[in-house]
Amino acid sequence: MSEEQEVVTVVNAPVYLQYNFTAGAAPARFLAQLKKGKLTGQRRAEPEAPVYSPPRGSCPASGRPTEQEVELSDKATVQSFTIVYIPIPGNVIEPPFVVANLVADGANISFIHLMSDCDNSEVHIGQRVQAVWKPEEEWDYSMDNIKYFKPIDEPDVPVEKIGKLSVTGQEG
Amino acid sequence: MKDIAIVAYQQSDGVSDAGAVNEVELIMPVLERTFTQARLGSAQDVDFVCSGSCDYLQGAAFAFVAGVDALGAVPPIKESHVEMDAAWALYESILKIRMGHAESALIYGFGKSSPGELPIVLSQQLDPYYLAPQWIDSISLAAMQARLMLDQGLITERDMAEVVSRSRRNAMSNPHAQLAGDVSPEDVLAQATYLSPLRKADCCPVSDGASAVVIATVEKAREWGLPYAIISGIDHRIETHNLGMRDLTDSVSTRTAAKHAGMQDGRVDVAELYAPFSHQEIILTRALGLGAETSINPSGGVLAGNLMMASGLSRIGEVFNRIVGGEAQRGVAHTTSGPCLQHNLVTVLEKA
Amino acid sequence: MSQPEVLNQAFELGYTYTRSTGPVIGRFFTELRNRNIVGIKASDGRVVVPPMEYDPDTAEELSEFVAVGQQGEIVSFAWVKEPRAAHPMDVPFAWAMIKLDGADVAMVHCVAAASEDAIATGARVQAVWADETIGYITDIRCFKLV
Amino acid sequence: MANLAAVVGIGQTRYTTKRQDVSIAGLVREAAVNALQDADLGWDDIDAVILGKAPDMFEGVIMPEVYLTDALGCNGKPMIRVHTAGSVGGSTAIVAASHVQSGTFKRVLTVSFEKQSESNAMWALSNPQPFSTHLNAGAGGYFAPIIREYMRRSNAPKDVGIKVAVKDRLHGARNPLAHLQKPDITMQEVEESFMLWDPIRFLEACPSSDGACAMVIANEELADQAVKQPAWIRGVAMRSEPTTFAGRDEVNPQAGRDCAADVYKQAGITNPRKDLDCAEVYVPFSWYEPMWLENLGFAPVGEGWKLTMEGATSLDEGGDIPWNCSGGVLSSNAIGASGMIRFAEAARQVRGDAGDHQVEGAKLALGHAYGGGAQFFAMWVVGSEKP
Repeated sequence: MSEEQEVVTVVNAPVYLQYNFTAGAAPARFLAQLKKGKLTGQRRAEPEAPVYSPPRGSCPASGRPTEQEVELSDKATVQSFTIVYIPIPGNVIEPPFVVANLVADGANISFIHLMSDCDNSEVHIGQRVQAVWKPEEEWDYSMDNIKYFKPIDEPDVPVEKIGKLSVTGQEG
Repeated sequence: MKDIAIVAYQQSDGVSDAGAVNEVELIMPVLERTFTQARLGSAQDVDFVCSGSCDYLQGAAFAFVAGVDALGAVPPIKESHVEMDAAWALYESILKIRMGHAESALIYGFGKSSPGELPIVLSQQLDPYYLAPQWIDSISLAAMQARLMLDQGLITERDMAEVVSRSRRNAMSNPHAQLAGDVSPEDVLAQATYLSPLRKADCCPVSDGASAVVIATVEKAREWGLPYAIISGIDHRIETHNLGMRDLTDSVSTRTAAKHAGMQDGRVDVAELYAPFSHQEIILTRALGLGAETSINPSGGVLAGNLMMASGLSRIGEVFNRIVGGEAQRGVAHTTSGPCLQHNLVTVLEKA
Repeated sequence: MSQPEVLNQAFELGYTYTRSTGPVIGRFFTELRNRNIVGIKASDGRVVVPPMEYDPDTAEELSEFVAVGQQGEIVSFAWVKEPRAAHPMDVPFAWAMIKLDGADVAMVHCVAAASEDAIATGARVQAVWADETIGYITDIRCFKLV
Repeated sequence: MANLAAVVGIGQTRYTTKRQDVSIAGLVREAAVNALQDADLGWDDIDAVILGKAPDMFEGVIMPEVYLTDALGCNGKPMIRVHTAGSVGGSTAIVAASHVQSGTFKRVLTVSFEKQSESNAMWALSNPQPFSTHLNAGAGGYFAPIIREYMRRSNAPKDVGIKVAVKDRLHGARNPLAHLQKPDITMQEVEESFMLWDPIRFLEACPSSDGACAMVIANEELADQAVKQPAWIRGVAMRSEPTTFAGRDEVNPQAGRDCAADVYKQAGITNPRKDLDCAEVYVPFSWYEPMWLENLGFAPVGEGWKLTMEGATSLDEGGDIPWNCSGGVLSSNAIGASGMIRFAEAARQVRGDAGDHQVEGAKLALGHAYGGGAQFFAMWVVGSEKP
């Protein structure tokens, strides 16, 4: 049978839609501070309320808005991590690379970011890390202003303390 | 079956672009007002929560997951979601109460349509082989439906303009309306056509927003001491997806749903119809057999603001408002989904 | 608390989906590639174009293909003054419900016309084929008035 | 209280990487027709259809019920579409059951599906959003750190995940519908399969499948007249919690524990390991078996892995509480359908209709699904006897 006579069984359907995404108010505040090189979190306007970073608009446990901004340290603790061996579609990072759940000092929730400048086999829960920032002239409204986190020479944080450090880190 | 009542309804202002507000930030203020109205502390104080949203409005998968962050769902709650207008979330909640697994429920719907090109986004809900690849926008489909009616002498352009005029004038007393004003049918007819035979005024605007409703068994509503309206019937029906095989000048599924919801069992003082296009309000009015005794779309309807995924729930809420406000004894709310009124839900509400 | 700025960024949500057609849609597309149009007979005898896989009334599988004409009549139309970027034409055109000769159910497709005045309900139209047909709905580039 | 309801028909497609011989409608239809045939019913016997699937972006069809109306014989009937992320198949079954348990309908059809091959599951899940770090390495990248934390807490041996991966594939080899057919799989093969998201290896992760699953659910009167043994619904429960919040236990989520407690209470279960005969539990990554054994109360916290290692969950090893006899999500993962497959396979067991993966004499079974960041849970218990 010639190619022309073959029955159609599969078709390609391009579905491309254009959007103009707008960051929410809480994320926009967070991103504006990041552009200035500051890592912040937010919480309900109550002294003991948990600090979220990045903030998404609500304190999810209570469903209340996070109206108070808190400056965080760019030091963090490894809450957990994975070593990724497959490429992320559309991302230039070459595997294997470490994606870690990190809690910044002063925050009560983890975010994910890259870890680098480290031996992948030595990454561990409780490890102390610090942000490595891009040059200031490249800062944008983006968490990518932090290139990655690298290990620092500080004692590990006991598991029960992870996510509970103050902005001054283990000293506080 | 248990009598179920609506005890609270809130909606955000319809706005064409909510700007720097994400889904959670859109939902939270509406829920807060709803909880205040129902004298509840949070979603923890109802037995079930159900929402309606659509990922493609904003172009991100799992839109509803963000919604959960607005609920205070710690400790965990009984919660579900439909990728439909939240009126169907209300339907799911009613079944949950009828089966005895809940005595009360919070329902909310939300949509931020402004980031995308809504009429084109909606083209992708059509047949994925024959229609979606042609990118036939939702307004064009409605325009063909309107022309069928005009050609057959079922309506005139003036009839359509009168629908618009009444919507704009009614919307003047709706604080959440996006489009309102003292607009006459002549003013509308003076407009050029937009997507002929439709004028821009014949089409609902694109809106960002959210709405929420609290329902409960009548016993619970009484216990809470809240004014309420009874949901005396609810039913929904869908039709074939082939537009060419439907009588687009009629809404058979609306009529069937109304019959099963028991609409015909009494006088209808008020009707809130989800008609995104002026001629569709006429189709629905006729399909439901509504006459002069019925006040149609006193809120202005969705021509005054169309909160995708919430507008259907809002129609139910608006009828609730008329009943607890003493303006009506009995009313009907209609919700639609799909192109040219393919899927329709009818709710009948009565004074307690 | 810092002031929120409105941060906007355009993005494209896009994938090219690989759709398997199954026998009914596949047959229709195969015929389109050969510049033929076929419909299918519904349980009530009506000829439906494009062919549906399942009958709306009985829910039964449909399988009786019927060749239909490449000309037909406009049942209704919408005049697109300002085409959208996604639309198949960049000059004003019409979307129309078209009942092809030999078919009983109208299909939706675009119609090229010089102006709104040139087109009307009841007007006769003819399929215009794409330069290269690949076995897809867009093989019918549009319909033109005859 | 709730009216009695039972599963009287079950239909599935085979699960495979690409079902290129059918349209989306054809795929969904196949499961639906199989369910109707199993129940010896026709389209006119169905009062309403309840459809479930995961995000619309997998197929790029928005609100697909609008298009699937005719394939599912819905013209003129009620049709509703549920979406609760990965738990959706389970949630859909529960919503379908509520149509009958509420006394509103006599008999309904529920269908869930995914035709992931139309797109690519990982792309849809890792669609880069503006202003966010694009490190979303798919579901595995999300769950791997949680598994790592479980390993730390439990001190489980490193090969627990490998054992589950083998066990579920051996189960899957008994199920002709299962996507992966690996009757000769070994621990060594799993261990040597390449690492995806450390500690998750390729063979410790679920495949990506096309497929659909359907059930007919009827009220007591009609179920009593059913042609085959009905699976009586003995309890249904759903729970949700936010994806993330300070102090959240991601390893052993409260929502899962609460949901299990709720469904057990309804079904009169006090000791799930003893009272249930088998369970179909949503385990997309092998380590989730020990984690859910604990979360669902089959083992004390920190000891779920012991059941796995003892063979308690293995049909081949004659375990006392076989899990995922169908092969589970590790053998077939048509995302939107995966939860419903768990629910349907639990029902097949108590109907005595599970073929080569039948647990002999099974009378009471658990169906479980979870979704999102292990935050949405749906469960049901079905039994061979009326409650």
